Amino acid sequence: MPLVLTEEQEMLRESAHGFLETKAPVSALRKLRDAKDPDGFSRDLWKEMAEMGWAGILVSEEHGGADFGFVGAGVLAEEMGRTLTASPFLSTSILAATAFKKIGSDAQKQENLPKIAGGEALYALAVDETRKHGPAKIAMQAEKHGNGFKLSGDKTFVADGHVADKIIVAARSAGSAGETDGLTLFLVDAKAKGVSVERTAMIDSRNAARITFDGVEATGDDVLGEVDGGYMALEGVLNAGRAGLSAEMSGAAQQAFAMTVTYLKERKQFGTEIGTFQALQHRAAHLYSEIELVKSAVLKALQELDENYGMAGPICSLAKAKAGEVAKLASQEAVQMHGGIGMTDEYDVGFYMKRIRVAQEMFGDGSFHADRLAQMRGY
Amino acid sequence: MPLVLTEEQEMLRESAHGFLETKAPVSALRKLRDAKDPDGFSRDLWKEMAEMGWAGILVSEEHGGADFGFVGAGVLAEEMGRTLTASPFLSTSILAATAFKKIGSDAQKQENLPKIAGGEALYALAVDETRKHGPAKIAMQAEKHGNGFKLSGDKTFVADGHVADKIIVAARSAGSAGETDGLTLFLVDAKAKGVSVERTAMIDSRNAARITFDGVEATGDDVLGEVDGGYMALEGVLNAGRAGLSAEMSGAAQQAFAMTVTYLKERKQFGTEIGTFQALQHRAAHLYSEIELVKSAVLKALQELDENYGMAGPICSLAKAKAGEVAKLASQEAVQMHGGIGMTDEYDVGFYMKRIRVAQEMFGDGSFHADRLAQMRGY
Amino acid sequence: MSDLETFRAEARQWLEENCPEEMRDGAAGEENVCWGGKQWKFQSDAQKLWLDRMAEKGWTVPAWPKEYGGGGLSKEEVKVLKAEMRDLKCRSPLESFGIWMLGPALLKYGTHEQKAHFLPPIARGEIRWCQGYSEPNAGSDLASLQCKCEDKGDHWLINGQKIWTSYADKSDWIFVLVRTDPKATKHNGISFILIDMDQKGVTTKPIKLISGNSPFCETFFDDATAPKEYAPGVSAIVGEINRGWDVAKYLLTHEREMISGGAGSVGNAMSSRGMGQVAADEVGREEGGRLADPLLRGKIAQAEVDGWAFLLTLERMKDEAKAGQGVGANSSMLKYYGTEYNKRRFEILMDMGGSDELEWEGERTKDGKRARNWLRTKANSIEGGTSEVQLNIIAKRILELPGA
Amino acid sequence: MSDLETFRAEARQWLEENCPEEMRDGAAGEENVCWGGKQWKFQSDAQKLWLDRMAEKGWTVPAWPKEYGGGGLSKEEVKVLKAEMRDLKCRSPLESFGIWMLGPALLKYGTHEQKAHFLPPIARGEIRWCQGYSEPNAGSDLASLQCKCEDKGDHWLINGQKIWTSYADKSDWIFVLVRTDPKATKHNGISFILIDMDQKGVTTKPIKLISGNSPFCETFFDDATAPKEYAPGVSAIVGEINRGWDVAKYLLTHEREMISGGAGSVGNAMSSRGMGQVAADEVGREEGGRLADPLLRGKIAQAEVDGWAFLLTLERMKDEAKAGQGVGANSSMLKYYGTEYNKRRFEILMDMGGSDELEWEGERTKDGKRARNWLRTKANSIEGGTSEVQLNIIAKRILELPGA
Repeated sequence: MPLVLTEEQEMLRESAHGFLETKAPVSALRKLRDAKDPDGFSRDLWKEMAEMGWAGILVSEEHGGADFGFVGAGVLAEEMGRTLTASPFLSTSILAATAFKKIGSDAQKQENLPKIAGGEALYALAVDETRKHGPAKIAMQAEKHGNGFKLSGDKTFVADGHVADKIIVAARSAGSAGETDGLTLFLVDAKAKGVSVERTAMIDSRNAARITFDGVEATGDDVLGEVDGGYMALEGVLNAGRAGLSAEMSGAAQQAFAMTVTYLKERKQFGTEIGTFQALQHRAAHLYSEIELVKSAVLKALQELDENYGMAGPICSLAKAKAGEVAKLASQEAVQMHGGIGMTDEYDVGFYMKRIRVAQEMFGDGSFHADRLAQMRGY
Repeated sequence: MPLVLTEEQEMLRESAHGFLETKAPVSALRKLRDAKDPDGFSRDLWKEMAEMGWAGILVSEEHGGADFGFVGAGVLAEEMGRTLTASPFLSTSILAATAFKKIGSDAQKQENLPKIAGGEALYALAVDETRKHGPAKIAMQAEKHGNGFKLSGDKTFVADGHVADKIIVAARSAGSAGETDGLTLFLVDAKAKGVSVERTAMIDSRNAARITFDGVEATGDDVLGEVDGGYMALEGVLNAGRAGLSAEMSGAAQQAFAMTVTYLKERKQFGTEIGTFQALQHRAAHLYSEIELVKSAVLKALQELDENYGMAGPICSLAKAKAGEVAKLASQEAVQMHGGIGMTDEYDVGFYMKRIRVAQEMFGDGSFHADRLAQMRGY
Repeated sequence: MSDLETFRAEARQWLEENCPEEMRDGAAGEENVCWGGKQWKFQSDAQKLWLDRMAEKGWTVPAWPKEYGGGGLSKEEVKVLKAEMRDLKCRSPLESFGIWMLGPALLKYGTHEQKAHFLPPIARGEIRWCQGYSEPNAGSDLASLQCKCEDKGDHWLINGQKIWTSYADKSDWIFVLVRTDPKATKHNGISFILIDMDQKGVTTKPIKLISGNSPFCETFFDDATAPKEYAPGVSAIVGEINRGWDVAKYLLTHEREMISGGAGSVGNAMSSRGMGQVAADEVGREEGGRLADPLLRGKIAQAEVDGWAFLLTLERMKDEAKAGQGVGANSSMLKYYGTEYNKRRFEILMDMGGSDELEWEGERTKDGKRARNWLRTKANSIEGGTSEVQLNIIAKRILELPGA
Repeated sequence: MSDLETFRAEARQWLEENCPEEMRDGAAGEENVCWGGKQWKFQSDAQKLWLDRMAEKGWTVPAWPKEYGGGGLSKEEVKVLKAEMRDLKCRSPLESFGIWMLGPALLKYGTHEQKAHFLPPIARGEIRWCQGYSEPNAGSDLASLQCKCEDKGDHWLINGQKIWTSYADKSDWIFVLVRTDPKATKHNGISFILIDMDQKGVTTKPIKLISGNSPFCETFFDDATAPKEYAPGVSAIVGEINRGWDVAKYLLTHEREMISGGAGSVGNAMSSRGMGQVAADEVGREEGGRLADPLLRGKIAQAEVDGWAFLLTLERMKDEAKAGQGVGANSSMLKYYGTEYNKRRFEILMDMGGSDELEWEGERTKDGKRARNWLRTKANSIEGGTSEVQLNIIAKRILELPGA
């Protein structure tokens, strides 16, 4: 598969680009933030996205989706990264859709995928319990209880957990924290008894949640995939999320860089455009190169998820590590090269810096994924 | 103690500077190399240095030395670094002198320190057995044998081992590789039965040796310091060596940088001195800053060795880590900014790159020492 | 007993007797600083008492001459006084841009009449000053400033805009760089003028930073005025007319030195509880005791190498200055390295903080304190001369590279 | 069967029948390359036989037109041929600057007569060419070259010096950039001329690099000559007189693309046995299997992230080019990143090699092979346009920054 977008994917990008620039520019996020919107995104916009087939971008046509695959989802994520569009796209349309598609039972697919595609229900994935990502660290208990389970434990950094109707949660049905064996995924109703959701307003003006499960009952039907064997299934879903976040960061980095280059051409100091200063030129040229590397790694990760889902772990780690580091650099250079104005809330550059910080942390930062690659490569 | 040289130390520096520029410039090293000199340094020059009190710079006046302390020794090492002077200064005047001074018996001091000060005997310290430094990794056996020991094992990267009259060697009289307990230091005659020395010509046109000990007999009188308790004693000597190497690298980095700045002012491209290009200016200014940090760390390490010898481990690690990394950067920038001419053997810059590579590797590179600092600081 | 020891004993006794108990909590927090000025609301009677007592002794500005409201102390005595205050955990009685910036400028460039008129109210905390330097179109290129100041016979007429005027909305007076000769070449034609902000022609507007609120304002001058003389011999302009750039340069160097000297944040980083231990507490350890995140550990270890070496460099530069050695332009090097290091340190602190430190609101993170501090550090390498400007200065003044 | 598959089958059969066994060792080592030329000593009869047979078929330069000694193959056929040769482990029959550089230049800028005269001997390995571009005072600023070429009626008179002429001492002819109009502005007045080195006026002197010996020479022209025409219609000058800069630019881009495309060394780095595993073998592992040197491990992990992403970028750029997308100036980006990465990789290889790889002589290190390779990589970011020049090109052509 050549490392370029197909014509169809290119068209998707162009239409997404146009739509988001009009309907969901950075100013929309700013407005949500300033209004202290409790959802943190526009439900109307989400409805429109669903109508365009974005919510179900990964969902097969049989379940009412557009079935564009991970490359298509990545194209959307990248464009949303450019405009910093707030939406439940990652949690519902990438994470949950992947989970149901890859490990859901027929009944679960039937029940949930059409709702995703239709924008009718919102989902969240609850994995982490500590400040740093690490699925093997999961300690939350799924105690056997009659025919079912009782779930108890605390989850943090659950993206869109504050609005989710259903929560996919990873808990330990066997073994102990640190082990990969013994994890099980459950689908839990957010309103179920024992579930308490605390919205956490994050630095990027998006929202996550800390969720406490206090003896929440789950039946066998609520299990997603295999009991005790959820680690690899979870990894698959996380990889999709990592690739999606990488695509988003790629878009954010490209946009922050584009704003910087424009500024370099316009801003005058010492009687000339600051873009004439060679030290800034070289830093910009270096950053350009780094962003090109990000684009390659991200596209390859998305393609691999489409073609070779079970083997996509390493390339998704690559994309997440590289995109995270470069996007951070892009946002730092953007602020520094803009100077004082880049530090003001009035200017958009800071929004990029904040979103990138959150996105690079979610599901493993650069250190996590470089370390993981080293382990995979046997050293 | 203020972080500046005393008047006396400043005078030492000036006289060393003048002497070395005349007697031991880089061209002298080049000549030794091209002549394939088997010693790799000039014995006549060493005699002169001894006469000036350099060989015995650490040796107390009672033993015929100049007793200038570690700061004095570092001043000389730094100046030798500027001119890449080849001499047994590190091995004999820093490592061996420190060893005798700090852990030698009265008899050993009486016997060896005057010889060091007089330039009459050469010494070498044999520590490492593998490609990467690590005293705890020592596996060489010191088997109890009657009242004495039988030494068996292989040492590598023994600076000046090819010319040493006596070798201070660290071997394991108890415990096993990986443990810090159980090491003992011995003073062995290079001509003793069972010692075989292979000269290794190094990339910096200096020489080291691989030394094999095959059942070499040592008596109790040959033990330096305590039996089985040699690790901390060895660490002390190594710290002195690390500080000395750091001072040498500081000098080498400063000189390579000075050559680069001069070249930036002279070389013309595109109708102007290349020093007018802002990208090069900023890189040079950054390197200037880094070198200033090196100078501070090195001076503090030398002062600490003088004032607080037993506690100097962390600061010596700092100096070695910082000096090694910055000196590498200085040599890399020197070659790159000189362009093609910097790649030619005819030009001196390559000599600096090579010497710095060796010096930063000896007794632990940047990774080793940063890791060691992290351990010392409890993480 | 030497004179200095006598002074120490006396100072200590006076402090013990006069510093109210509440002012001896060593509180360094920004929220406890007394800034003075007409708008100032004292947080407690003790705060007012402490200011009044110290001002009376001249010890709010102990190094200034007594005739201008200072303590007339020698450098050594000032050091002793500060040491004793630290020892007794006395709060600073007063901080202000008048003390830090305008005072030094007036002491160097002002006339006796100007000093006598303006300095005592600063020392007593009665008048709060702010600084009007930057303009929206003159960032790093400060000398290209456009704020216009016209000679109207008995008064000056000022029109223009300043940006990054810290606490302008809380200040009474402002010292401003203005262009008095629009025809002169860039660095000429600039004057340093003192303006009373209590007039219709001066308005301010706060600037919100990416980290949330900020002390910064925009300040607008619309037909603002200043008399030629505030009192006989008390010119509104400090130094010569059209030679204000000299005053500005002096204050910029002064500011850079304060920032690089105050790179004490780096010092905190290398204090007993370093980044590595904080990380170990937050992220956890592997068996064997090493930080659980091996690549993060490497980043921290390398940063601590640089941080420690930088601290030693601050120490060395101080010692060199004392010994009469050293290079003046090294303040640029310290400013550059210190601020870049501080940014790097906060990147690492955010790395180790993970998702816990990404919450912008709420008790747990004290409303995102670490994140806001992290964002705030991004300005370190912009304010007081960007890193790029510092590197230019090093290239020019220290390395003497051509065309720099 | 498609035409291409027919071609594949035929090519394979021919190769199987005609490639001598000794030439099927897939030996890629530099020491096994056949360079051709008048001074060439074949290493074996098989090497000569293989060259002759391939030259006869035109397959030393399979894409060149048949009339000029090439194979006349289409792009797709060339790919198939290379694939079959790789599959059978056939050595390349001939490599040379004539094939890589002069050939493409002549094919694009030469006349029919020039092509017919010069290309076939290149294809047959009879004439070895070298390249005379750089001069001691014109490094990155190539266009400031001074080598003088005067019109003497029936011949050209050349005086000047070239540097970095690879293998000049082993070559027969040289293609040279010379100044034919000293009065023209810098980029004008340059011509691209072909000179027979077998004359008194041309001498060469090898350059020793910091890594030891090197293929590079200095080449001196002292009243060297070239006739106006080597044969009827065969001008010594390629392209128009005084328009040689066009040819030079074309070849520089071509060279950059070769270098960045040949960033295969990065590919090797990411092949099955990566740096990390080499390091584990050399440095050892901790219990648990991680590399024994934790900070080195982190450096390698981060480098492998960049190396892999770079490889994918090479792939993507190729695919974009195929799809008719892509930015031409990206060859500068690839050249910049690839060479800088290669330097970094060798720094790490030296780190992991430790003292064992610091021996300059002796069997153990094959006379310091890794160290010499490490030193050699330092030229990567200088030759073929420095990293700084590539960054300038990116800033100018891709980012379109002002004044770049």
